[in-house]
Amino acid sequence: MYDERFPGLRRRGFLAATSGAAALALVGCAGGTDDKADSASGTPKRGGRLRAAFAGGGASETLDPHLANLFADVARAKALFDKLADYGADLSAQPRLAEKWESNKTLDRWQVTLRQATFHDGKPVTAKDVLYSYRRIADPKQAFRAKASLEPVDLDASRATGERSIEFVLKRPTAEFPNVLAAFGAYIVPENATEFDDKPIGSGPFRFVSFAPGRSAVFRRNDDYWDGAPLLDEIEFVVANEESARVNALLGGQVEYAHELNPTTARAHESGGQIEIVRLRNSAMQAFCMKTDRAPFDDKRVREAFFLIADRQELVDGALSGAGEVGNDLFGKGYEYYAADLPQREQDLDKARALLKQAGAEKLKVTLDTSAVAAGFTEAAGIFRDQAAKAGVTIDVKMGSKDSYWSDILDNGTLCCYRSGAMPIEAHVSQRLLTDSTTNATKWQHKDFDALYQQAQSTRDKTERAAVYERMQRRLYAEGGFLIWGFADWIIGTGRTVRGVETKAPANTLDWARFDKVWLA
Amino acid sequence: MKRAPKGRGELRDLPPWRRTRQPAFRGTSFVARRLLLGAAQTVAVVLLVFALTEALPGDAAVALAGDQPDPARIAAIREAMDLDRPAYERLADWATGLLHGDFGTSLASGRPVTQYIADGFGPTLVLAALTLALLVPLGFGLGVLAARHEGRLVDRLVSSVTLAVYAVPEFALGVLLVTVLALKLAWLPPTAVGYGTDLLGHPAALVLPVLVLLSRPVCSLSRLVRAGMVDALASPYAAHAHRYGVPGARVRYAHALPNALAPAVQQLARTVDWLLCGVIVVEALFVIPGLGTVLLNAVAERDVPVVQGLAVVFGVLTVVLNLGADLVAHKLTPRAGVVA
Amino acid sequence: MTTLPGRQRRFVLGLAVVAVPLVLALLGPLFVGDPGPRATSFTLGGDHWLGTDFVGRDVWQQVLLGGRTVVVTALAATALAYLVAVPVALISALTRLRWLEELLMRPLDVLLAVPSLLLILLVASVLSPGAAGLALLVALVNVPDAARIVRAAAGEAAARPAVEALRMQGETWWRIAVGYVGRSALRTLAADAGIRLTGVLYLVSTAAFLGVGVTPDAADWAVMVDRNRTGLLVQPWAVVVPALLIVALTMGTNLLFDAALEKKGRRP
Amino acid sequence: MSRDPVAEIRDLRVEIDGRAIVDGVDLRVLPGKVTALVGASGSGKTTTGLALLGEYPPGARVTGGIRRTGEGPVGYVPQHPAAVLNPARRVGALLHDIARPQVRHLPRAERREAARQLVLHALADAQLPDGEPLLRRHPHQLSGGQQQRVVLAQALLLGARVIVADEPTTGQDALTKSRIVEQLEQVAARGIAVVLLSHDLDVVRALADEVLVMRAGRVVESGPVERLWTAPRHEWTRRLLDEQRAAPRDGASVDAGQPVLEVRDLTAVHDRGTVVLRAPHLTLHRGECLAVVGRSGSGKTTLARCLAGLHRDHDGEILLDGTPLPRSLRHRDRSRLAAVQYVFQDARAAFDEHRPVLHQVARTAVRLRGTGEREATDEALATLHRLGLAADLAHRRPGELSGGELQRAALARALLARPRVLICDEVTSGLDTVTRRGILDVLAGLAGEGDGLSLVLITHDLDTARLADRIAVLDAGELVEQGPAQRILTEPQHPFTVSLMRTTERLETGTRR
Repeated sequence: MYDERFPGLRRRGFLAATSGAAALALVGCAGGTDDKADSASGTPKRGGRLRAAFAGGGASETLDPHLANLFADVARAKALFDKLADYGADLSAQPRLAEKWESNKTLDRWQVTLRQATFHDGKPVTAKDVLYSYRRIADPKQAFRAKASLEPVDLDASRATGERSIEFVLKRPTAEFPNVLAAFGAYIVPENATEFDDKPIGSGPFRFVSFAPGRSAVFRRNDDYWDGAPLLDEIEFVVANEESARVNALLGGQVEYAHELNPTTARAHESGGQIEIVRLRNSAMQAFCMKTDRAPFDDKRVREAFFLIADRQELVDGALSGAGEVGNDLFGKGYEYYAADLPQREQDLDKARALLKQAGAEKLKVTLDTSAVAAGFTEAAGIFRDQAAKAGVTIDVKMGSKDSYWSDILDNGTLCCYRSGAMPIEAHVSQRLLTDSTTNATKWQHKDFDALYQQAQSTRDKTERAAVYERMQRRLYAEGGFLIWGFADWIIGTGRTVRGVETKAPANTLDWARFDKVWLA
Repeated sequence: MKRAPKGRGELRDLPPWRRTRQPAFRGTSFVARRLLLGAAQTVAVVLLVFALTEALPGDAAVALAGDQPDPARIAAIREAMDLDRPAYERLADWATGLLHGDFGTSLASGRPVTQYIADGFGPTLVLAALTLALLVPLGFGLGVLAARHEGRLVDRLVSSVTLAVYAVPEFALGVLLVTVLALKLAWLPPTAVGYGTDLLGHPAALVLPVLVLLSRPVCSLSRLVRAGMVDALASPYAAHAHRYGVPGARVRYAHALPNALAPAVQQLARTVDWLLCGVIVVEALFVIPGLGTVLLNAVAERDVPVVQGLAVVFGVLTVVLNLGADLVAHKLTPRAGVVA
Repeated sequence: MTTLPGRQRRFVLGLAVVAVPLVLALLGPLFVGDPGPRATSFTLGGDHWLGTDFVGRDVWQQVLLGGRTVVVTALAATALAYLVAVPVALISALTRLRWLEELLMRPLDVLLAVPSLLLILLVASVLSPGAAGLALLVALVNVPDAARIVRAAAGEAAARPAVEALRMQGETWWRIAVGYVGRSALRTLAADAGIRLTGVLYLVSTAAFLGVGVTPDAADWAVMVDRNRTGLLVQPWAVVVPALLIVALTMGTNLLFDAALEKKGRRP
Repeated sequence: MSRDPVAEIRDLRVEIDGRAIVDGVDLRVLPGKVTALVGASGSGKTTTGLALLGEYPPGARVTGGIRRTGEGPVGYVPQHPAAVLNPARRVGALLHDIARPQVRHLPRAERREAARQLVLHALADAQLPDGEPLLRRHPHQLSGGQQQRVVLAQALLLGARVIVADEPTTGQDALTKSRIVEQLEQVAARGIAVVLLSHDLDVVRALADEVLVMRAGRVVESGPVERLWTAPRHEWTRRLLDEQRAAPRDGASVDAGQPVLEVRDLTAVHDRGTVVLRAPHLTLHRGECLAVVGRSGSGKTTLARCLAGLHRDHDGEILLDGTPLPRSLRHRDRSRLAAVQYVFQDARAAFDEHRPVLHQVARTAVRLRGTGEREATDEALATLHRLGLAADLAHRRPGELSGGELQRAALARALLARPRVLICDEVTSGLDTVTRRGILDVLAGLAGEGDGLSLVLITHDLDTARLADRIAVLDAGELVEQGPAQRILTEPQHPFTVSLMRTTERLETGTRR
């Protein structure tokens, strides 16, 4: 949205959170390609070259899929490589290179069977490649992003049970193990591959042609792709960090696909007919994050008062320029296991004041940390400051550095702006809400809550599991530290000839930034 | 032309360049002193930039971790990057390497800094060279034009337009030009997306960036040239050349202009600073992968070796250009003791 | 060659051009009513005659509020720059001590080699200054150049016999420096100030573009131009009005300085 | 030689803002003759001279006619030749531009060489025989004399039939003057008409054939030089020609006792260590007037500045009443600062242009003698009045006063310190005859006034030196001779002094014919 600052200055859309918390989401549901943007009118046509503009990482970019950090990295990795599984539109794991998976009774041993697929050099994808890839990611000397996601897997004990079958041994029962296979950055590379910038070999829908860090990457169709050869002859990823540049390039016909646009841009062009606007709903969770272990938020009445202070619609209209939906203080609207039955919270200043009074926190003064690190942050902070003033709470908005914001707010301060890209609700909980979570920004540390999580992970039956998730979410709804006020749309612009862009795919899901089903009319 | 020497000139028969009380400089020692100063400037720039980059909140590890600030992971990255060593040690290592022509390697990618610079240099050089190549004739042309018609419509027009454009920041002008020329009229490509370093192969894509880069320097330069030319044209020596039948154009360009040149040339060197600022904006706006982009990325990534390498390049560039400008200015105004 | 009417006309024109933004900036805040509820961002019409801005506030109110910071920051930065530059320049112009002159001027030369935007960017990220800090920073960046220019003008005056004559009269250093040398450099200073103010406004607004110094939703013309830029095609007024006001401010100031100086300069 | 004029001015009237600065001037310029326009500054000489070039001041209304019969253009040698030499270009640049049209008929290949020959020839004609290296220099690398000759060469190269020379000898010492006279004589001998604008009567008498005396824009009298000198008809001419000089002083008021100022083993250097002055011994007695004579660059100004404390880089001692004076005036206390005062050559540059003259004059008394503001102003007014400056002028700013008036104000400013020693550095150079004499009269009256004021007159002009009791002669930084004025003027001993005296005499008596 409004963070079109200079390229490096603004944090160019980091894919957030572990497994892809960035914020977007084009979810294609379940690997499907049926729900096309703008109607998949006409018969798919082969051929052509598509140019896609992303915000990128400059000269430090790499094609090493395990180092993927930014949207551009992931889009490129996705074109060249595959994961064993990937997320569908509801963030449930869908099989990809894995044909199927089965667990033992205790949910701590999983048998994964690979489908028949080949790398670009013609060699088949084998269990050895999978184990090599996962071991590379988990290398203690390295700091690959997916390392944390693979933490449940005991890779030393896991082994290949056949050419295309692997037995994963887990450190503890993990009902959502397929989520691990779909984890952000857990791509499968050929055994012993270490160098990826020169001529990377993957099993993905496109083959490598050329790569200039920070500028462009050109890939060509892989006719032998196991999921069917892409329709495009060639795809070129170009880097344009300024949003206006991406829009201009799209308008000027220099690219056919522009990733991450502003809501205002979308509004300006939605009806113009020059370009197509694709909105990926429920992509980025927008929140204020209260540290529950310190005053004033160690009192749950104060937290509830803050829940009631927020006028969510005003925040969505102001900070997201209307491009989003209101939130209900729960992560993962529309995702698997989401507790959709809880009543939508509304602003109630009287009640908020009363709660604050009870808590002895009248004339409360709080510092709200924010930064231009993500779109809408500073706007949301300003708006919430004004809303809080009406409840007698004085909020002092403090701007922090964009480049170190996430690290700064992790342990410091009491109230901050927060956002997260799409990830399964399970991942959200495990990364942020357990006593030993690495990025527990709300300092939500409750043994009983941890126990609930363990219970869910040990529950084989899906319905029972869903019930446990609901209990956890009710607790968070009542007294959690995340004031989740909205979910932002992720906005993509495409040229008028582009067909087959999936519209229901929050960022980080399979069908977001997926080009093998896209074609040019 | 009726101009008696009792006009403005005679009262000021000491020309402006004679004003300093510095002794007229002696060639070599001047250059030596300038070089020494230049070296000191470069060192100071590097130290300053290093100190500032170090003082920035967070480091490369934190920047890399982004919104996934797992403390253990940050620590691991930090160790992998050698960031756990004291700052002065890293600076010393880097400086030692520099003496051997080694700019070090990037923290973020492990690639040599020289490659970053080499990659970014081309597009920036193309932009800067083109801009300068157009800036000089345009700036001088407009300045001379306005001076020739001092006080008349042309002068007022040039002066007002340059003033107005001067007040518009690059980003605003860029947005305006792109909207009008590229999007509405579709005369020019709106960005240089996808052209990579091969900018010269797509001259149309260069028009807008260069136009935006030119806008402010042209204004300041032409205003300076105008002022200098107005003075020079009103001077007794211009009147004298005229009096002796030297054609008007020759008086203007061969006799008056050299006197207006000296301050303008020095301004031109200062323009490098502007060009750099402008280049950052323009590169972002038009998607040109030059040094400005590299710099901003490096700052955001806390990629200290790259930032330092660029500081060296910019420092040296600034110093060399200023030195050159001073030498040219000295050549033009031999009497002025150019302050070394 | 007397064009007095023309010059006067320009003076009046300059005054008129500069008056609009100046009056708005200084008196605007007095006329701002209650902010009222926020509307959707970037809308036109309705109760908002200039539409709404990027967070749904009334643009007209923001325009009324937003001049003061720009004007005050720019003026303060310019004034500050001279506050440092003028004494440094005067001392180095008048001193007979070579080392003192070097001590004063050389560090400025070094500073001159640092790209100003880079400096602002880095320092601002380190210190995250407020409006006052930004003014200070912009002033700092402007000191070397201002000092050089004032130094050159003062040097000329300081080399004149009048200074020696004043010394023969036993005048104090202050009186010579301020009363004579400073006064003689005044014209150059004023001419430079016009240009410098423009440059400072440019830096302040570019700094805003970089997100430095002002809160991103501050009511500030420069910030408005930047932050509302995304809505240019939907809601142009939020950008165009403050941008025009800034341009009017700089242009008017320059016209005014030009006209005033010309008038003065023509006197024999 | 033909008697037809090459240029003629008839009934010229030049008006600025309704005020006539030249009115009813007739002038006939004859080939090979020197026509001099004589008058005080502001009399309209320069305007008339430039009218011959077809140039008028900006905003001027011109009536009357100029007719040029001769083919050639008109050349111009201004008072300050440096002003018309382009500081940024080499000397050769304009010369080549002037020569270019003259070689246009030649084949392209030969043009350059032909032009070069023309230029060198013109330089030789202007007494710069070795012109080649000169062409590659910048104007500031030339001496004043060379600059003047280069400008003359431009006019000769142009093929000028008429050359207007504006105050060519102002501020020059006798030796230089005589060389300029010689040079202009040669120009005239080539059949070129020379129009000499000057207030230097010696030069006019030595050079001119025809003289027009101007006053307030009108020609009050004209005629052949001999006639004018022997039988001036107009009162103004008579005043102008009044030969009466300040008589050499009788030395009555000179106190022979202890010298008020004494210089011992003075060696002054300039910034890079070049010795520019050596004065082993020099004394100044109470009430005495000492003239320091020398050509420009001889070090006489440096000597004066050392005495005044304005030039610090010197060795040796300067004693005031037997006690050493600090080298820099910064270290001189009020009384010692007051004791030695200095009057600058360029009075205009020595005043602050922003403040009224009276105020600046009065400050001396306030600062150096602690007088109250009011008294100081009264005293300043009185002193200015005594020196011939009316009160209404004193209230104006320096820009509104003439050079002579400002010089009086400068003297008053120094006198308000009640100095023991007053150093006057070329205070009369650049002033026209009448004004200069006025100032000299003032100076003559000053020596010995009050508590025995002593004067040091720095001058290149023996006429001025005649005022003095004693004369010291400087040549190339060396004090070559000193002694009573009478003796130096009548029996000079050092060869340099001798040549200086001879040249002056020759100029004065007009030995041209």
